[in-house]
Amino acid sequence: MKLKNVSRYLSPYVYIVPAIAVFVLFLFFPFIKTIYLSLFKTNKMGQAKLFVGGGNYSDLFSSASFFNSLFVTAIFVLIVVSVSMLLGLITAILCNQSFPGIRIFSTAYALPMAIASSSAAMIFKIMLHPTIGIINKLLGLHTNWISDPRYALVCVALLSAWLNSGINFLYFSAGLSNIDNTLYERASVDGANSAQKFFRLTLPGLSPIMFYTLVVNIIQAFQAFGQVKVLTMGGPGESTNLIVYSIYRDAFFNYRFGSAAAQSVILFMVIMILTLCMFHLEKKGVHY
Amino acid sequence: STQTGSENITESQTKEDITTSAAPVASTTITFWHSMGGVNGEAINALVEKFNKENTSGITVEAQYQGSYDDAINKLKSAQIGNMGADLVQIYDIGTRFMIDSGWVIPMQKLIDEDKWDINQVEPNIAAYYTVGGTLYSMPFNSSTPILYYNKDMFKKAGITKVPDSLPGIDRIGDDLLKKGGAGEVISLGIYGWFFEQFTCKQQAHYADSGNGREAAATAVDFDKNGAGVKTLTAWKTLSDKGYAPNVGRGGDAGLADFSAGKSAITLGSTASLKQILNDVNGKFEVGTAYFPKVSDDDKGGVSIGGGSLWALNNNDVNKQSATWEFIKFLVSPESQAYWNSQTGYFPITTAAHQEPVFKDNISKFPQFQTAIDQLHDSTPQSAGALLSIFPEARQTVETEIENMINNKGTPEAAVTKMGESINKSITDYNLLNK
Amino acid sequence: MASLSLVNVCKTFKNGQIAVKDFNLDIKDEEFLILVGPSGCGKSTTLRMIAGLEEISSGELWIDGALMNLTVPQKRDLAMVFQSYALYPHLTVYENIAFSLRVRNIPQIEIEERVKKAADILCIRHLLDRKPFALSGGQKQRVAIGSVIVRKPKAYLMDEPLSNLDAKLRTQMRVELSKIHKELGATIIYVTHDQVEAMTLGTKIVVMNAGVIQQAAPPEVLYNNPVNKFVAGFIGSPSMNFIPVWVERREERICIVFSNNRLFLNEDNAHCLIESGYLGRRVYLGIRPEDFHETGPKEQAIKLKVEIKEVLGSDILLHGKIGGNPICGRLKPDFPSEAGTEVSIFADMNRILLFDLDTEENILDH
Amino acid sequence: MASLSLVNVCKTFKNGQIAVKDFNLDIKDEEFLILVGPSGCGKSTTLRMIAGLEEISSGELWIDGALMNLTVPQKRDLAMVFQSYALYPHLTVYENIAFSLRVRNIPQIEIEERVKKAADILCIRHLLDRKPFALSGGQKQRVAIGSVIVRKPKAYLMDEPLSNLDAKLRTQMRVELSKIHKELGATIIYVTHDQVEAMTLGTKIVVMNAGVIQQAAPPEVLYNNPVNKFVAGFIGSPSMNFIPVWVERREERICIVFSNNRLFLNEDNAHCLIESGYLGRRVYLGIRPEDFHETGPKEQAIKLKVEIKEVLGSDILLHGKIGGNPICGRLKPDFPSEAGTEVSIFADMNRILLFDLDTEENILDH
Amino acid sequence: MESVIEMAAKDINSDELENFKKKILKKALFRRRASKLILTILNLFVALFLLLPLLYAVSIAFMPSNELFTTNLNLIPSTPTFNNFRQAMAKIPLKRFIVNSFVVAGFITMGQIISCSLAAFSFSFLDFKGKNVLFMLVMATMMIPGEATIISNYLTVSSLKWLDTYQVLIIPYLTSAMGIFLFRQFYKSFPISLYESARIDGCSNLRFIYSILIPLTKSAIGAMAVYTFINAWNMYLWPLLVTGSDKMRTVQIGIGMLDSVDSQSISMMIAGVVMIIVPSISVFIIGQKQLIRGMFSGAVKG
Ligand SMILES: Nc1ncnc2c1ncn2[C@@H]1O[C@H](COP(=O)(O)OP(=O)(O)OP(=O)(O)O)[C@@H](O)[C@H]1O
Ligand SMILES: Nc1ncnc2c1ncn2[C@@H]1O[C@H](COP(=O)(O)OP(=O)(O)OP(=O)(O)O)[C@@H](O)[C@H]1O
Ligand SMILES: [Mg+2]
Ligand SMILES: [Mg+2]
Repeated sequence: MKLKNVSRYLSPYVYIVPAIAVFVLFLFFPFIKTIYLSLFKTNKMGQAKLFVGGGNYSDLFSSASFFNSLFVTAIFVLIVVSVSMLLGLITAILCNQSFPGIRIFSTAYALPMAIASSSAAMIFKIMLHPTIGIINKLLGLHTNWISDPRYALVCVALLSAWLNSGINFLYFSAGLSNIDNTLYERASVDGANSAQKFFRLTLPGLSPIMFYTLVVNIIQAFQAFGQVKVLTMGGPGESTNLIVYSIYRDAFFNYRFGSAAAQSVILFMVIMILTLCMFHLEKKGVHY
Repeated sequence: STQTGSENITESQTKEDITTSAAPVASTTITFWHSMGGVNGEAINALVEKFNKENTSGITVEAQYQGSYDDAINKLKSAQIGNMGADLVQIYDIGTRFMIDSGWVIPMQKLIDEDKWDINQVEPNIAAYYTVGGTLYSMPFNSSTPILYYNKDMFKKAGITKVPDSLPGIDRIGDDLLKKGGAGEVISLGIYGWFFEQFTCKQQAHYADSGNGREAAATAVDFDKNGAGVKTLTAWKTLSDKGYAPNVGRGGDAGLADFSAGKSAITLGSTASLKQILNDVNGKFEVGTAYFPKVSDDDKGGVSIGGGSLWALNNNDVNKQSATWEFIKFLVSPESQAYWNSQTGYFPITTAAHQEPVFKDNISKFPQFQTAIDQLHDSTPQSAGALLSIFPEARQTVETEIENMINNKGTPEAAVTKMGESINKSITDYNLLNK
Repeated sequence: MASLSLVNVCKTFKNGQIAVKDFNLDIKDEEFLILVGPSGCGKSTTLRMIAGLEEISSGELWIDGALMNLTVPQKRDLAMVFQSYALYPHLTVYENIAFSLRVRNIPQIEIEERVKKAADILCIRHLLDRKPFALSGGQKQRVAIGSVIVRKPKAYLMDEPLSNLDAKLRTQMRVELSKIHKELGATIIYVTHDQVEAMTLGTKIVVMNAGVIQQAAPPEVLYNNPVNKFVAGFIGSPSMNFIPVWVERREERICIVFSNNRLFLNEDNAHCLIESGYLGRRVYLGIRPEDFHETGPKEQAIKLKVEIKEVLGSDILLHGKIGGNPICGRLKPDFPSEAGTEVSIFADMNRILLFDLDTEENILDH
Repeated sequence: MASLSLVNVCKTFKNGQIAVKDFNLDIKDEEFLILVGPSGCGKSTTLRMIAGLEEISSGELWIDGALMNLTVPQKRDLAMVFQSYALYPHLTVYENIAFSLRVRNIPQIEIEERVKKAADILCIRHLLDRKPFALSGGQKQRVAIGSVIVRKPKAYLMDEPLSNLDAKLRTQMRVELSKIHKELGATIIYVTHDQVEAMTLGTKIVVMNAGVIQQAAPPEVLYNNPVNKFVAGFIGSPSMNFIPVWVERREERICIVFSNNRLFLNEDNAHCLIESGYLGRRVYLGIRPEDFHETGPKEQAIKLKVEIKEVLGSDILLHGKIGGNPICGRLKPDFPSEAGTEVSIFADMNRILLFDLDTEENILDH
Repeated sequence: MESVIEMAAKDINSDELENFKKKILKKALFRRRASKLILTILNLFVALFLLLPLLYAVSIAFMPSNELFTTNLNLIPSTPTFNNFRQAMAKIPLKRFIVNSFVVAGFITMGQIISCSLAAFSFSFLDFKGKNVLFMLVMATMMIPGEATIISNYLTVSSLKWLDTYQVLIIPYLTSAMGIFLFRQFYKSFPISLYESARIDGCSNLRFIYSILIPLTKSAIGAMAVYTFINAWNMYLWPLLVTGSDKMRTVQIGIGMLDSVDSQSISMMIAGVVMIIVPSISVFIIGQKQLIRGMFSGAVKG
């Protein structure tokens, strides 16, 4: 009897053990190390050398460059998330009804995800090139897309949005397929037109997955890296110096692991707070 | 990296001994990390294969691609902590100071001296870069200098016979090129830290203090104090303000596309890019080469080299050490270097290679390459260029500030000041933490 | 409200299943039409075709004189209670009921009023803030009804709307539906398995079997004068007893004969049988359980060995067999009978029915 | 099979809703227990607690002498038909029915045999290859029953398993369930709204209201001797008529008086009333509709103005009001009556019930 | 429908009626077809727009490089060539890389689906102490920037002597918070009565997961599998760091190997990119079958 109770008590944990084990070993443990490092100045090997306590943090908070990174990142995330979710949603809805060729189209919509961000950036780099780039040629412009601080961030953001739109399409499609068809039936008998069905049924029905997509998109946008590295390297000036790129630069380039670690921790905190806010909102807003 | 060499012994016993003074080394495998992709990687693999086949000492070299230069040095850092070492690594020019300070390496000089190898085989202007305090730390391998490429057709159309040798010179012919030559832009000048360094060299100024970082670890940059930086940027900005040198983006190859596409009349680029440029142009127009431009007409300096060199890592294994040395010797042999040059467009680092038929064939096929050789020979070891522990960061800073200057139309002085401040702070930090 | 007309309507599903065949029916304005039939006979499918949720395979659907075959559901202006409730899981009860009004942009105040009124009728006022998952089955069903009665559509379609309610509530709802029908002059098409609902609510009942209409008639006609054995057996609970009998002439009178029993027919029936030439042939005798009486003329007594006695409270049901045919009689609770004993019961000869042995059609015409 | 015992079981939902309160019940082995009560009274919740799907907020659940409060459902070895069917949408009917056998690793052959047998009982043999979406409501419900009757669990829990079936099929299923109960000696707990099912199937009926047991007794007891007005009104359809009346002594006899009517009680009842001191007080009179007769002693006649006449076929229902209380009488179809006319009907005085005005408890004890 | 056809059927004779009917049906049918056509055209536009970069990349891959470097409009190669592909194939052992990538991505995908569905099941169907805290911890792992952990992970695996093996590429990625989160969100709208029914049927949790939950959340699993696979396929930094030899290298590093400093052949690199996209597209096309509509229709009431 007692044994049975113990197993009953433990069984929920058994299901999460495989996941947690990997997390602990490869994420929590190293991240705690990172937090530790963020309290130090490091040598070129990335080893803690000089304890500075909050020194790295206060350095960051007095650095215009860091605030620029945060600001740029915020704008980047905003554009990426809104555009990619919109693209994903539009394409998912376009492919929600059956019509000839649907499989081809849905493949097309998901395709951007099949490309690694650095490969995609390579393609975009050529497309956006002011002289040989197809975009300028098609539009008859001579815009210097990625060397102009006005456009560079938008370009990187649109590239990322394009990349993410594929997986968002998949998520939304999967979400749509989860909505019970009889609800649509009832709604149409109730007199709801397509738009009303969309706003009153589809969107709420998608809300769990919408929430998921939002959270994941935000988190991933915050961590976008490959495209920046290939396309702009943080430039022009620091106009695309996203925080993750800045972390990368400090850690792997500038021999400042301490600062990079501190930025990682701050980034973590920022995302964490954002996510907590979203979960809080979910409890209120997301249905089911 | 644990492959045994036993098969290779039996196979190589029949082969002729090509390494002249080989101390017999019983079946050793060494690992060689490099950052050569594409055609370069192909050439390296061919050389390695040849060495593995032909050496009689039972040495097997395992060449491993480790990503870009940046990737490779980072991996080296983690590997040195984590003990998955290589025996020989290829590191870029700006990693030199870092490697010297790291304490992981066996100075090349030591191997050379032990073997009584004649160091004079190496081009002195190239060796100079890697020589600090009289010690050659690494063996130059893939070296290049920047040169000026120009569109001969456009020059002809514009009626220009003298290729400009300075930035003001370019400025002077700008209008002709645009109006008569039919150029879309005068010069596609990529925003590249290396070019900035070269412009400093050209002015015979130091980039950093402590003898350009060669007498001791630099404590600050010098270009902000000796005026070289401001001069460079002023000339650059003049071109840019006139619209002759529009912003084509960051990096050494940023300007090449416009040139290959026949839009810009002039571009600056590495000598190693020659083949690819010719390939991309593919006869659309004639490509000419000239010396890297001076900043003002009366500058007397030369250019310094860039590229990568080979570093022997200290793994406390005598066998591996001598095997590594054998392999290096093979790589820098005239034969190998001539082959290397013909395949990649990097300099042959030994003068003897110039005698190899392969080299001669190549230079007759690509006469433009002679410019590079001449330019190198016209330089002096004094132009060897700076060593700086935080060079990668410094370059980024320089590029960022140049970009800002061009885009935000700030003054050259302000840009140089900002560069100085920012780089100096990093140097100070670095020196403090890595005593 | 509206009149509907179905002409030769057929429905074949993708898997080849023919659910409705040659359905012809005129539903007049203000009619309360009841669809009944065995499980799987095509009632829901018919409703869904009218609503526009299933495509009509062939045939025509007219609503108020307009051909509606290809009109999308939201343009048909009908309201439907689904057999499966189909509540929106993310909306509260209030919003579920209000949904169809909201999509019509009806002013907030009016919505509130109508929803509250519907909720009162359905006794779910206290549940308005709940989400469907926190409702019991019957409560869900009432919400589904609520979302329909707030509207004033051309016609109401209701698919077993009261199946999960208790008897008392059901009676109450029945009265409310009846009121709505009368007050609004609503056209209602209503699927039910409940005989009482069918008999009391309907102005016309349609009996279906395997996708085919068997009879469409007012309740009393259906009950008293079913067109065939199927309808006769289907309507009425417990259902009618059937016994194959010989039609013979004995003692100068026409009688039906079966396993030791011999029942004399009344004049009208006898006449009718002779006229249509059934004398000497076999037919099915049909007697409803409630048409057995405890008393009667001795010579008409039918002996029944009681196998099971079911006590319903108001009545008792006696089950037994006659000549291998299961027989059920509904008698007064004080009728002395016990399982295992034999009782004499008497058929009301004025209420018997006779059916052709082959076509199973009703021979007599009351 | 098994015996169950619920001791002081309570259930409070997260939103504060108290669904079941102080539920005490012993369910003996082989019992066929029926749970009835108004919609939302806690029947399903009780079943779900027994099954282990809802946590028991307080109290104890014993199955075969073992405390089961915290046992996971799959270890309780019960079978349940859900009110909402809960079929697996991706499995065919066959696989749906076979599922519970498959998870027990029963040999293929035996599974096949049992599934086929169940399918035959339920008349869904031809549907075995279909997926649930291609079934009608009643067919789904039968599949849900099928997936339960293939098993031989400790007890069957059934939540309105026949609600979507037609009367005929329902009768048939009732018989089958009855058979299963007898043949397997199964313990069955059964929720239904159908009075006939409740009265014919159950060995014991539990009437619940608002989460509280009102009475647990065999069907006849419940019908004839309900403990209170609620039970009396709940059991029986149409439900019992209630009229507040005065208990008075007239002409040396005890009678009940209400709006111009005066009915004499029989000896037993009169005695009982006097004993318990109700003379001169007000009580509720309860008469079932079927306890009105067409004939009787003149002085006992009750005048009813017929407002609605419902023709059921076997009977008619007359609705009217007496002193503002709605009254329904069930009478023979040939009883001359028309909506709008006044009729005289007679209450069976041996079958009336009287309830305390405040506690609503039954005063008489038959 | 619309006012034109609001005429009573009885007002006209049968021929007219027939014609009239035909007309209406034709019109409605036409409207239906037209709306499908519009939908298709709309899709065509959106798809073209979204695919432009990819199509252009394919086009570049077939261009000799001198065609790329031109100021003229060069949407499609005028002298298409396989040369870029040939060169790319010659420079790197692409086949071996593809096999490696398949092995790694395949195992990671399977592992993630299993571990994530198990964990998500526990988080959404079971109740236990510390559930919310644990879930937030899991979520937190998503927010840790990869750059912040990679060095220390490198040290971990090298101390385990895993370098240059398959497991080092696979094991750290055997689970993902995103996957757990995704499944949890999907399970939220899963009809709970199916779980209950299965439990009463005597179904163990594991059995429930694999015979009910997984088949019914195919679309989510499909999306997740495709995503995981492609992500694993596209990993760069980690494989670069922990593998050394070509034996273990994956395709993305292969692409890197096409890039030569100082003499970059863009068209060849794009050819390489195109080549390694092909397998990932195939995976998607296979996985796509799982994204079918309408799983729950009619399974449960209300
Ligand atoms: N998950 C829940 N949360 C809160 N309240 C609930 C929940 N489920 C049921 N209830 C409420 O508990 C009460 C009892 O519900 P239950 O489902 O047991 O009723 P029932 O007797 O089965 O009714 P019905 O005959 O309508 O099915 C109802 O009032 C219902 O609204
Ligand atoms: N989508 C479908 N595909 C194939 N056959 C179907 C489909 N839906 C229903 N059917 C079949 O069509 C027939 C009619 O179904 P329908 O739902 O109309 O029955 P019903 O009369 O409503 O029955 P019930 O009283 O059981 O609800 C049934 O035999 C059913 O199995
Ligand atoms: Mg139905
Ligand atoms: Mg219930």
